[in-house]
Amino acid sequence: MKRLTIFLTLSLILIVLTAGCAKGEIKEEDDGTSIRDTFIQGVSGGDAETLNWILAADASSFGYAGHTLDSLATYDNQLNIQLRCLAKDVEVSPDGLVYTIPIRDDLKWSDDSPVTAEDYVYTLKNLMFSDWLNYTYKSNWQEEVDGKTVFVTPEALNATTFTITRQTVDPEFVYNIYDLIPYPKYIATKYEDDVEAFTQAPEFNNLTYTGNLGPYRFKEWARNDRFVVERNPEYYLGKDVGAPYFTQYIIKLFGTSATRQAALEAGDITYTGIEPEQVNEFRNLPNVKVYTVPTSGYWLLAYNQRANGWEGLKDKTIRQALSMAISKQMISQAILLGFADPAFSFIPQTSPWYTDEGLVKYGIEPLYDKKKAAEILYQKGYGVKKDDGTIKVTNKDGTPLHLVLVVSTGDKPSEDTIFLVRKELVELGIEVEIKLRPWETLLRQYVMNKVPGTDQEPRYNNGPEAVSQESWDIILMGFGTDLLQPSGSEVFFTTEGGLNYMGYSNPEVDALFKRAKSKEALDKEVRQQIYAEMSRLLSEDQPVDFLVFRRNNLGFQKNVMGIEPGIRIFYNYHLWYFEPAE
Amino acid sequence: MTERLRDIVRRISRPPSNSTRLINYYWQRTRRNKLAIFGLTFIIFLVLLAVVGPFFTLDPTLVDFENKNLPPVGFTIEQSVYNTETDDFITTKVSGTWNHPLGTDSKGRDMLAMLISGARVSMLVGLIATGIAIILGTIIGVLSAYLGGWVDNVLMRLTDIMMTFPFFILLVLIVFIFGPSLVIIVLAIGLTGWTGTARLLRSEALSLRTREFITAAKAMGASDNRVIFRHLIPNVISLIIVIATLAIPGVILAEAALSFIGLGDPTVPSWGIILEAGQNSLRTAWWVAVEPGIMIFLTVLAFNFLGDGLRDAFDPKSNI
Amino acid sequence: MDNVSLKVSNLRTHFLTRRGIVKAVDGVDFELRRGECLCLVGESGCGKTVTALSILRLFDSPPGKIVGGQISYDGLDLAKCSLRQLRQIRGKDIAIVFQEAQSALNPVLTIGDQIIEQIKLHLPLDYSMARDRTISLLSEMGIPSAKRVLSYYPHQLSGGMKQRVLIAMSLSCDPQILIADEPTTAVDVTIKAQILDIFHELKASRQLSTIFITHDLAVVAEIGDRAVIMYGGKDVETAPVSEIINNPKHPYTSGLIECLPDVSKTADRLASIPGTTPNPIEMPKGCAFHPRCPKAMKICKQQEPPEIITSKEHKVSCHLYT
Amino acid sequence: MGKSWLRGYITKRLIYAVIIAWGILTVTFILVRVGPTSPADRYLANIAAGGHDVTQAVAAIEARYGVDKPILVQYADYMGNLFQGNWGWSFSTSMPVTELIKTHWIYSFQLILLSSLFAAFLGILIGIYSAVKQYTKADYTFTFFSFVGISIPNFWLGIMLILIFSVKLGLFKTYYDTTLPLFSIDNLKALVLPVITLGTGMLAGYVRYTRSAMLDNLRKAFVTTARAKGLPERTVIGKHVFRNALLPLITIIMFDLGSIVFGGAYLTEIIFGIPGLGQVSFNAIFANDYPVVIAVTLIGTFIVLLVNLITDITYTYLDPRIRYD
Repeated sequence: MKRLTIFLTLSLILIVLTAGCAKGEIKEEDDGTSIRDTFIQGVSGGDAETLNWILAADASSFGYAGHTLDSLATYDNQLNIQLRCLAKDVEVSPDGLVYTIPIRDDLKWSDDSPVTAEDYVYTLKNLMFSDWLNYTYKSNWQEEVDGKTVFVTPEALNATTFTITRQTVDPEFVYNIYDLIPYPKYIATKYEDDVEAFTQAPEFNNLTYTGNLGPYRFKEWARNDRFVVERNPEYYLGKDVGAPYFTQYIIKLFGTSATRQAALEAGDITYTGIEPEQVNEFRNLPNVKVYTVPTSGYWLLAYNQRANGWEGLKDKTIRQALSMAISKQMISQAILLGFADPAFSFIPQTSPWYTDEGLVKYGIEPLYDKKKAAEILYQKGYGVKKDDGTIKVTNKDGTPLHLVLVVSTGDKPSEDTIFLVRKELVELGIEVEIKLRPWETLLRQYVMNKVPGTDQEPRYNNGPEAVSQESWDIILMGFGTDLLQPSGSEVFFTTEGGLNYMGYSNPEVDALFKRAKSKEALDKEVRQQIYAEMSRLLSEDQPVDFLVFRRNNLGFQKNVMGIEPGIRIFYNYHLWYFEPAE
Repeated sequence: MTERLRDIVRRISRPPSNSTRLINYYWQRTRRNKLAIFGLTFIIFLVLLAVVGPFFTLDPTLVDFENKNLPPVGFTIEQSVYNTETDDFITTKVSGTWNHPLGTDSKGRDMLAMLISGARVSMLVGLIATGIAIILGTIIGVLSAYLGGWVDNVLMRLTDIMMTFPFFILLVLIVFIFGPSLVIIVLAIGLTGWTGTARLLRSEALSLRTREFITAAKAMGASDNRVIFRHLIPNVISLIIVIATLAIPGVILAEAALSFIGLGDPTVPSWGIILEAGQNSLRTAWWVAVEPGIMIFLTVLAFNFLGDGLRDAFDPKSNI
Repeated sequence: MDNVSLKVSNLRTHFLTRRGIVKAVDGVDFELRRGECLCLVGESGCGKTVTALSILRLFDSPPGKIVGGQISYDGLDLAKCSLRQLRQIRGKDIAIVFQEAQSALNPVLTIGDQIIEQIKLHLPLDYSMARDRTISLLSEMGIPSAKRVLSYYPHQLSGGMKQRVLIAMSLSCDPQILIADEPTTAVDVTIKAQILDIFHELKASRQLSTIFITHDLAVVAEIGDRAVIMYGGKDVETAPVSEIINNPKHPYTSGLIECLPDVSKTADRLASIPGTTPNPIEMPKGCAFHPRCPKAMKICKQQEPPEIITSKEHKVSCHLYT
Repeated sequence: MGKSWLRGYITKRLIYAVIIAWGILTVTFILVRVGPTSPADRYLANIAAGGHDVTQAVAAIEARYGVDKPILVQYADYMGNLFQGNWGWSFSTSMPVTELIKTHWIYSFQLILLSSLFAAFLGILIGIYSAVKQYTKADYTFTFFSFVGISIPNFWLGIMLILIFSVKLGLFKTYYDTTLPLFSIDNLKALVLPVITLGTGMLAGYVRYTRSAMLDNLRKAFVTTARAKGLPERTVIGKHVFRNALLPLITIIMFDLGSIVFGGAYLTEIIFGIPGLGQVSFNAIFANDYPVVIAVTLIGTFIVLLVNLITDITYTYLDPRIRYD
């Protein structure tokens, strides 16, 4: 599935885990002694909803189930593909339409029956594509053909091979395939067509079917308390090396991040996320090791280019001027205490598709320049020159310019950021009103829009005429980019994009996103060029002010061995082990 | 607050008159309780602070990221910023300054100014919500007692239902459903907190109703309204004062508890909101959470002291 | 002095209050002889109840305190002995009957419980024996179906019954001395007569020394052997009852007697002593009674009157007789 | 004496309880459904991020929750299921509501039970002592600290306790460990800080109430009677005075029991990570998990009603003067 999740506060803490293993990284150990103890991960922010993951819409649920079920493939810190349930890498036909997927022949369900290609095809066809189940992410498997939305065509060739056939080319579609996890056909058929029975199916809610598909097996899920999985001795990747090396893996829930971090300090848990303020302190603790890793999540200021925003925002020069007045350095230093890198487009430096060349870097020196920003606004008619030569930004008629900044509540750093942004804009002479709204309210009243006077259902993008219920000028939000398939960001930046609530429209950008999903983009060089051009264009156009990519801090007990710090730090977690006590 | 009220009804009964001499008499009685006087002094101080304080402090909304997380005067802490290039920290020692005697928060806002404007919010929440609850409770209780019959029946069954409703669940439910704005919070507390007062005033009014002076007033042809407002209410006023004084700290705590679980109004920094924002950085910037915590604690303490003193003063049995 | 059962000399019990020291009892002397009924008489606030409570130190302390004097009983000074010793005397040797039976009984304990508790405390009896004893005591007090009453709570009994229960309770351990604190005040006339009958019977049947506290001289005349008249925390006159009635020496005693409604005379109104009882915090200087005394002299305002023994059995404190 | 009238009284009260509970159920039902929130709320972002049609997906989720039907139909369905003992399916935790409550009530129960015992026992002892020693230094000290205890926000106290005793001193685990056997010393130890957190406010309250209730009775005539019997002071205070002071105390203790489950206990549960009913109910509110919200509200209601009934019946045994017919 596309990992294009807007990130909520909790996803800053919760790391979605996808189990993985690197071949040839076998640890030299006598396995009898190396399997020991319990790994406890501390999280705060909420429990998962269901282990019946196909029904889930929250990150925690996928994370929980992921301990017992491997996807087809995952990636390491360098974003190289790491095969999981795949026997070989997916083979794409030269025309880019047919994907041949060979799976391992030693995968087993809990009743010892083999996991076959048919299970995957069934999962796609009968579950994900079905009407009765309403799979939330079904559009991952849809394409536009002649103006109609149709599903791709999966087909089992033999017990260990299936194909998926598309009618249009999408070079990045393969990443959806890598994330695929099967449901056991022999159980699922019992509940077919009955969503209530499927929802309440004991096998799916207790993960009793997972066989040797994951490093751990489900043991217990005490709601609001902990999720416990125990070592799966039959794990297909671990058989040879005796992995995994933890007897149990526990996800323990905490009510507050303060108690969660206290638990790590006290040695009660093995791993948890550390807030920026605490990092230095935790780095100096004798028992804790803190890894600082980049993320693909970024903050942005969305400029309202719809009818109910300040009219100046429709002009890219004005947007550039505003972005020029807001210091990314300051946000990084003052609010995230340095745990951030300035963002200029939606593609982070850690992505293989990142190109520095040509990026217009607003918001850092030399393009962090309030004077110049004011000058630009003045030249566009938005400002008056005072006697001392300084410029006060105003509306065109000389009245004070009043902007409404909106941010969702609950995440303190982003609340702090909006105050910093206000400070920057106030220094230009702009009046700024901050509106703090609960997440749901923000979405319903500010983000969702519809054409006034119609009885349209509000959507995130109901076309260029649509406006939100409440008027706004700038919204601070967090977005995420899939490092491997940035083209998913089209929902934000194309005219028709499903999440383009700011009403941005640039035919050039639309064309580039289209090209990224065309046959020519099958050539990686070409795709690289497309993304470079896209980044450059967006960094110049400023549909939103890209602020910073955040860095996360992960605190581990020092005796956890085998960690490879990096953006995908958990990819080989089944090979981690505790250093033997001396 | 109901358990308190039951205690009060057990203990309070008062002479049926409300002359200034009586006020004076009660004042004399209250004055003897040192804790009550401390409470009263603190509350007056707080009200003054809330009313005029903002004219003397910095703008509580003024952010200043250069001076964020400054400790209070007399304290020195280390602040460190991560350097992505070197994977190391640049650490600076920061000391409190008299510009920000109580330090600053993570946005560099002056804690003193925030606490004072927070006092305004918290006191307003306490007073208005209590006011709503008391007025509603008084009206319902007195009407119920005075009109009797089916009105009494309906109102008392409603009171029963409201009393049985798990209070905090109801509060959280309302605030969650209708959104955490200060108006909703105040209304929710006010509209759910009247039951005890209603019960109490009903029984008080019932016992008063049969007293001679009410009968006399009725005999002289006073209208129902007149009897209720000129005779009944003044006679239960001391009871109301005590209930209110003891209810306010409950409201302040309820608001703080709502803030603690993320249902405070983030746009209006009450003490609860400041505390909630600070509690996660307790280890690095303890004062942001400790200071509002102390303010809440002292205020609640002051109201409890005063309420207790008033209760004793109004209690003819107590020997003070 | 074998025939004296209790001797109170110069007893002074003060209460420390916020407004000042209340000298509730301020120098009281009397002796209780074996088998007699001694009445302590005075208006309310004269200190007679506090005197009675002081004997067993039952006043609230703080604020009350015996600041001087002696209470000799059986070789012990009850004013100074340890609480432990006193507790063995309370209820066992000296028992007390309070005026308001309504509040003197614990509302949440059964009658049986409250009496048996005392018997078991002082006498070497087991539960069933104590119970039998209680039943016979209650019957003796004229309580019908005494056995059932054992499981009753006080609120299920009438006022007279409660008073009887209290008397039964006080007699449960065969005390030497019974102190009755206005047992007839809070009850109506018929019950008053019944209770007085009980006291008459007790006097006849038991060798009991009784201190009977009352403000009612009629009652004194009926059951008392000797009487101590108290005013302002002091004993002002002590004499046999007949002497008191027929030959009162102290103007206050005379006043009290004049107040008695005399059925033989047809008076338009009941006489009463003019004035009010003195403020216990600021007692008048000199004789405490002088502001109300019809025969007050100059000296009365300046000096406390000495105790004058007018005859063998008659003492009075008044300047008239110096 | 016989208490034969009690049975009729209890029956009457139970019928009344059912009516009240039905009233509250209906109010809650309407409240959660007329509000602007929807169980689909927290999926909104994810759905949109996936590039899906929000309207269609929201409708699908609401259909899964059964909130797409007219409210009267939902109400009828719900009541029908309820009469068959089916409390519904909790979507936010993926288990039947009854299961959910069955697995979590014990954590709340032990916390509240221990806190109440702790608070009542200590509170009553200190209160009695304070009353007997009225106006002494000890009395003033206890009175002052009881005010402090009443006024301190308990969530705040909990955080402080963890910081001091778990983090700095390392005496206790920073969170409550649910794997400990229920009846074990370790479990008791794990509950020490939560019990102090939840119990302090109650304790302080009980000190105040015990003191004032004792003082109300200490000066009564029957106390002097008891002393006049020669009873030792311990019996006088402990039996005669305390039995009378107990009545108002029982009211308050029982009231706390009824109201604390979804109040103070919840905040304590959050801080110490105790997965009790408080957490269950508030998580359900935040997740718009209606079946759970209604169920816990009903449970709260029944606890209050039951506690009231028990209190009233206890009264008749503690105070023989009370009759309810």
